[in-house]
Amino acid sequence: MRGNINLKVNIGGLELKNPVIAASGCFGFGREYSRFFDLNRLGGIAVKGLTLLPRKGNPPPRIAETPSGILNSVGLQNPGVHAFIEKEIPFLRKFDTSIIVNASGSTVEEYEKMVEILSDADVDAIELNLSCPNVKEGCLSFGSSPHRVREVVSRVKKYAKKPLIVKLSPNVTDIAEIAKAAEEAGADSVSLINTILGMAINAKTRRPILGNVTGGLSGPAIKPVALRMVYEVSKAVSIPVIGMGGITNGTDAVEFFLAGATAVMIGTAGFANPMVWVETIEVIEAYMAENSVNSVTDLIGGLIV
Amino acid sequence: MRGNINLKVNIGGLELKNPVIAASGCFGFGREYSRFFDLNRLGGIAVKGLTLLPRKGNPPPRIAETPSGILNSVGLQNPGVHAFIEKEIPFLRKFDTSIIVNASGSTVEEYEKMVEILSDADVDAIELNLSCPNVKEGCLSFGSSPHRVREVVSRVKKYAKKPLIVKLSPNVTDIAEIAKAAEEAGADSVSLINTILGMAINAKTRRPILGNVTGGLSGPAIKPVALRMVYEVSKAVSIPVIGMGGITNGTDAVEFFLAGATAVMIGTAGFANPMVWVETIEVIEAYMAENSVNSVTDLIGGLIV
Amino acid sequence: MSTNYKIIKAEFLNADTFKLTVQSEKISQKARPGQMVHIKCGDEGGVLLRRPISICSVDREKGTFDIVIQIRGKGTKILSKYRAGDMIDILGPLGQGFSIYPKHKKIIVIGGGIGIFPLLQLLKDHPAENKKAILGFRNKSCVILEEEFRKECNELLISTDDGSYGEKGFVTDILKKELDKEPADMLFFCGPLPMMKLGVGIANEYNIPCEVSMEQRMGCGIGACLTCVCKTKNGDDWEYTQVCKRGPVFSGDKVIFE
Amino acid sequence: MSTNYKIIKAEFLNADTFKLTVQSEKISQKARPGQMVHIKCGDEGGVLLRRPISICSVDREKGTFDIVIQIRGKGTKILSKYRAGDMIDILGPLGQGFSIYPKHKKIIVIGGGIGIFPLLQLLKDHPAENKKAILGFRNKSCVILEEEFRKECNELLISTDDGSYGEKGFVTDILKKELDKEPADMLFFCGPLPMMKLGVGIANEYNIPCEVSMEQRMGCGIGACLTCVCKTKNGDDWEYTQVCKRGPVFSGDKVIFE
Ligand SMILES: Cc1cc2nc3c(=O)[nH]c(=O)nc-3n(C[C@H](O)[C@H](O)[C@H](O)COP(=O)(O)OP(=O)(O)OC[C@H]3O[C@@H](n4cnc5c(N)ncnc54)[C@H](O)[C@@H]3O)c2cc1C
Ligand SMILES: Cc1cc2nc3c(=O)[nH]c(=O)nc-3n(C[C@H](O)[C@H](O)[C@H](O)COP(=O)(O)OP(=O)(O)OC[C@H]3O[C@@H](n4cnc5c(N)ncnc54)[C@H](O)[C@@H]3O)c2cc1C
Ligand SMILES: Cc1cc2nc3c(=O)[nH]c(=O)nc-3n(C[C@H](O)[C@H](O)[C@H](O)COP(=O)(O)O)c2cc1C
Ligand SMILES: Cc1cc2nc3c(=O)[nH]c(=O)nc-3n(C[C@H](O)[C@H](O)[C@H](O)COP(=O)(O)O)c2cc1C
Ligand code: FES
Ligand code: FES
Repeated sequence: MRGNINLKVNIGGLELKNPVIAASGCFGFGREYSRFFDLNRLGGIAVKGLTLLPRKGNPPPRIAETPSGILNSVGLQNPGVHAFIEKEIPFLRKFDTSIIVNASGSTVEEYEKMVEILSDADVDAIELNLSCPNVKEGCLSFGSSPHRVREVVSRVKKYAKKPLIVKLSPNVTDIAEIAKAAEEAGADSVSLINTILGMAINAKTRRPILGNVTGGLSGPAIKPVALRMVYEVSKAVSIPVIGMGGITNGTDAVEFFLAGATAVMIGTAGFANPMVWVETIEVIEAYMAENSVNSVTDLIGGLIV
Repeated sequence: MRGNINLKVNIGGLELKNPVIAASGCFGFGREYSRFFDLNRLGGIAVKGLTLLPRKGNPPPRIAETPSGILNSVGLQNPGVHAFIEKEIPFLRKFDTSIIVNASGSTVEEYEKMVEILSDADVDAIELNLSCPNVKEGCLSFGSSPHRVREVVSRVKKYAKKPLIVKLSPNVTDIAEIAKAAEEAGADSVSLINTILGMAINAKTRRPILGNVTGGLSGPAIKPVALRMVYEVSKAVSIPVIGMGGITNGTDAVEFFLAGATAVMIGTAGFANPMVWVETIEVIEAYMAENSVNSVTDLIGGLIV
Repeated sequence: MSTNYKIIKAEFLNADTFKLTVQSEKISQKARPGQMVHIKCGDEGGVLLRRPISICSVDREKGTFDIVIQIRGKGTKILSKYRAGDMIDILGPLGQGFSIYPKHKKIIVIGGGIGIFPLLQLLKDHPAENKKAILGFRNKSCVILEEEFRKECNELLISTDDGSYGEKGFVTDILKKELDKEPADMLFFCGPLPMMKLGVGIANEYNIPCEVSMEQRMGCGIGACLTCVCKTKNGDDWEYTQVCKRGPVFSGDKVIFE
Repeated sequence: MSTNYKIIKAEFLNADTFKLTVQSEKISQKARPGQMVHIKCGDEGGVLLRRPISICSVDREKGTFDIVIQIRGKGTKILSKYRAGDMIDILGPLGQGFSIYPKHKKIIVIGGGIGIFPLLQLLKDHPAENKKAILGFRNKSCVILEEEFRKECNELLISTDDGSYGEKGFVTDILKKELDKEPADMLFFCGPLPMMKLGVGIANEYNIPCEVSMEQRMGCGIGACLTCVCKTKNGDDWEYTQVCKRGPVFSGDKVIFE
């Protein structure tokens, strides 16, 4: 880190040493990427989305390439929250980086239970996934109406002893309204956007490319939509916003800060460039040095309109 | 056209000689592209979005390039419906292609008035734009709730003496529900998708690139979202669906037919390739010949899931 | 309708500016000074939108034309990799060029940065007896096409922002000094907006007709999408007008600079 | 961590298949037969995802390795334009390779189409005394690497779908005939799913251990995103397993073919 440049941010009680986080589902539990770079570099890691019980996930193919984007339909394959606590936390705790646990449920009770369990685990924050488009039961349906968001967030809040991040779906008419509902119900911050529901077809075989027919769109293609939503949400709420969607470099990250994000997550871009998280931090620093910005917090919401 | 290949489609009473239509807003009133190819080749032309009175539109810049897409914020600049009828219809009528008038209003009364006027004009169909993201008053807000869609469609329907196409916005939680409301209220068909609301920022100047701050995303980037929505809507309604969003060639068009579209519109792709409409028709024909499909209607909804 | 033409020559004029000579009977014959072309950058892997570029000069005998391009971003970067022999996808000539009135005896063209390019062919085609060019550049290393311009005018004045070559200062200051010495029949401006705004002010002050070449982000490039507008006068009112079709060259008193 | 390596040689083997020889001390030393690399196709204008490609052979002395690629779509098209001297961005070696048991005296490798490539280095590295290869191709013009394979095995049997070269028919039919003549200690399959499914059936029938190399669309290529799964047995249950990390080579009795 350069001498007088301050990259620290506080996301509703979650202190990060820098504002670059690996997005959930794209970074596993960190083991694989630890071969490529020192995980200590990261502001935080949002682990693969967990559920109470293990999930097998959706049938393959689970990924399709689209113009400047990808569709995925993993469907929350995961070993369950208990296996995570037992096998993955000890590994992740070796690094000086925040552990953010992405949690999904198919009933409000499951969400409550997950938050209760995770509140006693050695993690730094809980990211409530109300927005996964790839599982039939619940999840997305929880995130698509303000009153359901209010319900689930206020109920899990009672069990939350860690900062509670609510992850929002872009597949809604008015994301700012949903964010406000989350805030009112006690969310400490919101993260957005999850993937946009999409589909790919092979004209030759006349079949969908994904085994699950539809999937979630991520990558540079969705960046303009993500930026707009971060802008709308950050104007509507006073809790911090974590921005994501198509970020591939530090300049993209700065755009999200200017739009109102306090931190960013990066997912898809890591598939092409496993060093993207580290390089993004470096470019943010260079941008700040060049523009005489001392603290990254000075960029937040700095868009001149 | 090849010997035994039938490209004719019927979209809720609107007969097209082939299923390729120029999308509204990307083709002006046809004059400019008539320098590049014979407009007789087209199935139809959806003209630039009209309003009752002339509109100046939004301040420039009105376009930004994004990964595999563009944002536009034209804001319905147009000469008004009367000038269109007087000056543009006579030109367009010289060609053997269907004229589809894209109509917007900021009140229900304006929509009624537009449909009344256009029903007596020499045009083939009216496309009710309930989905323009670039004007502050009305339009998008009409298209984002089922009951408002039901209201405006049922009220204009009384004045409609031409096939009524309702153009849907993708910026909603459940587009199928909106399409059903349009169908119930009397729409003869639906067209989708209009642009997805987005934003672009220049990190150097810290300003939005568009004069209007936000704009509508179109082009290949949105194709997966458009395909998914066409698929959802065509399963939910029994009126024909016109599909669009990121189509750049005949293979893309075939994908939309398979997902359930009876015809397609192409907009953005014409900016890079002014011959895209003609080439798309040719590739559709070639695909049909190769796959022994006699009528393009045999492809509609033909996805094998 | 093929829009693919062969590049005859590709050369860099300085570190970030290059010239492409393109074979096209059609464009070289039809192009009027000030008109533009709309260029596809790369094929599938390229950028989505075409890029508007002014026609810098034409060789009507050889059936070729030149464009000069400065690398600014992705699209121009891709174009900078084209080599002689490559094909390039170009729509054009497009838009309205500069007005050439045979009765004009003395004209001055005023250009800044990448705005100088369309002025070269204007000088070539204009029949005036006395043609002056005032060109402004960032600094000495940015100065290009000096010889080409010198050949086509009676007097060439160059200024740089930092005084590292020619005079130090703004082209508009030089223009004023020149007009104080001797009037002109018409002025032609192409360059950054603030320069053109000042220029139109000077033209008004000295009561000389002028034209400006506008820049704007473009979609179709042919007038169909209404994305490339600038504000223009319309009687007592104003309107947004397509730069690609009704411009890029406008009469100086038509444009509303804000 | 640099992942850019120099291409030493690039040559087409037939109309749509080409071989790249890449300089990489690391990959050539570490790679085991059956492992893959994950390749970025083009830079900014390229495709978003990397493409998984098997390592075809390595030269541990020279510190180079070969990959052979068939043009299928956008990504492989871009790769086909790389030339000697170009740099290429490669992650690898990745995944689990074939199992080499020194006690095995007789092995047969069975490959179809692009599935033949990883089998070459397997033959090179396997210490068995009797190594047989059965390779299937669409037709005569698709037959490649024949000499390379012949050199590395005791017997090479080639079949084509249309009989235009070698035997007509499926590699699995030939395999059965061979096994009827003489048993084998282990079988290695790589090719289209139906072929591998049949192959595993035959292996079970003759009670011979076998391995298969699976294909799946991939994201990260290193095990983190869970997009590249295939169905595998897990005790009495089943699970989805990452092809990139726990494969591409699996024991034949581990995979559930549907
Ligand atoms: C009428 C006209 C004539 C021009 N003539 C020349 C010329 O002769 N030589 C030359 O070097 N440049 C010229 N320009 C500017 C040139 O079009 C831009 O520098 C170029 O589009 C930048 O593209 P890029 O991909 O390198 O930059 P990016 O920043 O990557 O481009 C992103 C988008 O913004 C648009 N854009 C960026 N800058 C400009 C700009 N200044 N004007 C219009 N659109 C812009 C691009 O077209 C593209 O759509 C002209 C512009 C116009 C409007
Ligand atoms: C473990 C493994 C080893 C392979 N080894 C080789 C090899 O040695 N030589 C060779 O020519 N090919 C090999 N392939 C297949 C090769 O990866 C695909 O042909 C290639 O990805 C197609 O990319 P494209 O851009 O040309 O096609 P496109 O159809 O444009 O690709 C679109 C997307 O689909 C994916 N995709 C398409 N076909 C396949 C496929 N068959 N398997 C996996 N993903 C696919 C691409 O990776 C990409 O993400 C291997 C695949 C796997 C999984
Ligand atoms: C393969 C894949 C798996 C994902 N899994 C999850 C998940 O388990 N939980 C979650 O909240 N988001 C998940 N996401 C969404 C990402 O965290 C992120 O919101 C989205 O991809 C947009 O960011 P990006 O464009 O940088 O990838 C997943 C995305 C991808 C591509
Ligand atoms: C510059 C521009 C202007 C547009 N104007 C209109 C319009 O006036 N009315 C309308 O219904 N849609 C309008 N659209 C939306 C298109 O008709 C179409 O729905 C959208 O662009 C998606 O298709 P595409 O990706 O093929 O462009 C406009 C799109 C663009 C790019
Ligand atoms: S760029 Fe389309 S109207 Fe000018
Ligand atoms: S490709 Fe990401 S886990 Fe295999």
